[in-house]
Amino acid sequence: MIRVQREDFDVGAELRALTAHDTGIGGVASFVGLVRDMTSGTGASAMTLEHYEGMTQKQLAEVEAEARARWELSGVTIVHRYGRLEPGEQIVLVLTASPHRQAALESCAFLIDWLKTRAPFWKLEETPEGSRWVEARASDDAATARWERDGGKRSS
Amino acid sequence: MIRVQREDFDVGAELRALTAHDTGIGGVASFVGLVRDMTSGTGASAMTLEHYEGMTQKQLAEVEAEARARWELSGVTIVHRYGRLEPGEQIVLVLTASPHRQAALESCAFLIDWLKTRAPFWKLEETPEGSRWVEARASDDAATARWERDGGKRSS
Amino acid sequence: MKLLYFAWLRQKIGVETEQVALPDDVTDVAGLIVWLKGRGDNYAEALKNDKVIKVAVNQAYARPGTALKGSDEVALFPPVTGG
Amino acid sequence: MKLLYFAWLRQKIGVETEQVALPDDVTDVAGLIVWLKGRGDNYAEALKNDKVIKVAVNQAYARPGTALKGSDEVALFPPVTGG
Repeated sequence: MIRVQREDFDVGAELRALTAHDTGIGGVASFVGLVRDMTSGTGASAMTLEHYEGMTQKQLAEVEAEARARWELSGVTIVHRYGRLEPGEQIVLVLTASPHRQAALESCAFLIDWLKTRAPFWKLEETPEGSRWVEARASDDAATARWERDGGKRSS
Repeated sequence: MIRVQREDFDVGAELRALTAHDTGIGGVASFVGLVRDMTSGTGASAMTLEHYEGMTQKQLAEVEAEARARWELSGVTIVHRYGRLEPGEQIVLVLTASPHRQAALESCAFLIDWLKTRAPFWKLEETPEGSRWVEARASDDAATARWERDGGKRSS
Repeated sequence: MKLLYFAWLRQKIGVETEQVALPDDVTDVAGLIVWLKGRGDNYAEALKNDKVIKVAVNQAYARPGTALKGSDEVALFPPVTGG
Repeated sequence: MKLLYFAWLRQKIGVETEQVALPDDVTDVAGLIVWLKGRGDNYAEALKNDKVIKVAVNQAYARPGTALKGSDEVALFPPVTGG
């Protein structure tokens, strides 16, 4: 289940919705991304997330299908917010459920690495010096490339 | 924060408690283990989790300290239940918060791998043929050994 | 062709979306970027460092050699920073 | 010495915890297991496959060569299956 929305989400409720009525699930891995206060205590630094709406939905559906082909998954939930967010607010949720622990953990890491480098979102930070577009990080590209090297790998 | 308890837990509430008042956190990884119905739809298979109380607390405190030494962590929550549990019920929760996504994801995987092979818990399954102690799996030992090979590694 | 711009590319060009008629000799993504650079200083400045520009054709990532046709939706944007 | 048994080891021995006085020649974990096997058929049967038995001394994992003293708390159990 994929949602792109302004509203906040409740991790506990999303987890219950994903696992209800499926007692074949042995583990659920999740990742929640939060807005960090980049100004280290000298004042709040909010941000605004812009996105390319149609492409986000299409690309997320494709990467979910890829994760399901690589790992034995019972369910996937991806929620990504857009709009203005304050430090401490939740930005993104990835939940993966599987009969097997490693499949849940690996597919969750795969999906969040992918989101960081391929999902069409851009962060505009508010700083004391004005607003600034966040720059992409080489370490994020490296994290995604890892999964490309492991192309054929499928653990369950 | 480490708890060993009979009672169920709420992942959303644990996550909020872990991240409240710390806007330096960029990501929270989690793993929830659930009781799988091993009888594949032919009837419920509950289990009872026995544990060695004093050792569990002591060992969990040590492995939390090890995770904090290896990765830059803002917070760790581990909750492990004991007693009788039905299929679909939550058994264990690992939550790791960090400024950095990879540190949260890796330390969460490390802790659950460790719990599977070192925490003194034993599962007694109820099956249609009577009760049966669950056997340890070689794949779990392999998952833990992976972290020993990576002994000096610290990502953040 | 429908063009969309995002993040600082949108700000520098000063346009969010526009409908353009491509010259016949612009047949792929690389050609589109060259042509756009000639449309004004705002385009030239925004697309100056074209190595960092990402292009999506019909909402899928494209390469410089990806072919274009008039009915395509083409988006240009900087490296993504979501998640 | 305080001894604790868990899971099927506890069931096979039929004892959850007991207080024992160690003979002087039992000085380490390996020696303790040999001594326990001689205490009755239930112990011999439970500890038969001693390669799989885990031992904790004062709530920390021990090896066959780990030294023992009378005030120790020693637990014997099968491989763990929590998580």
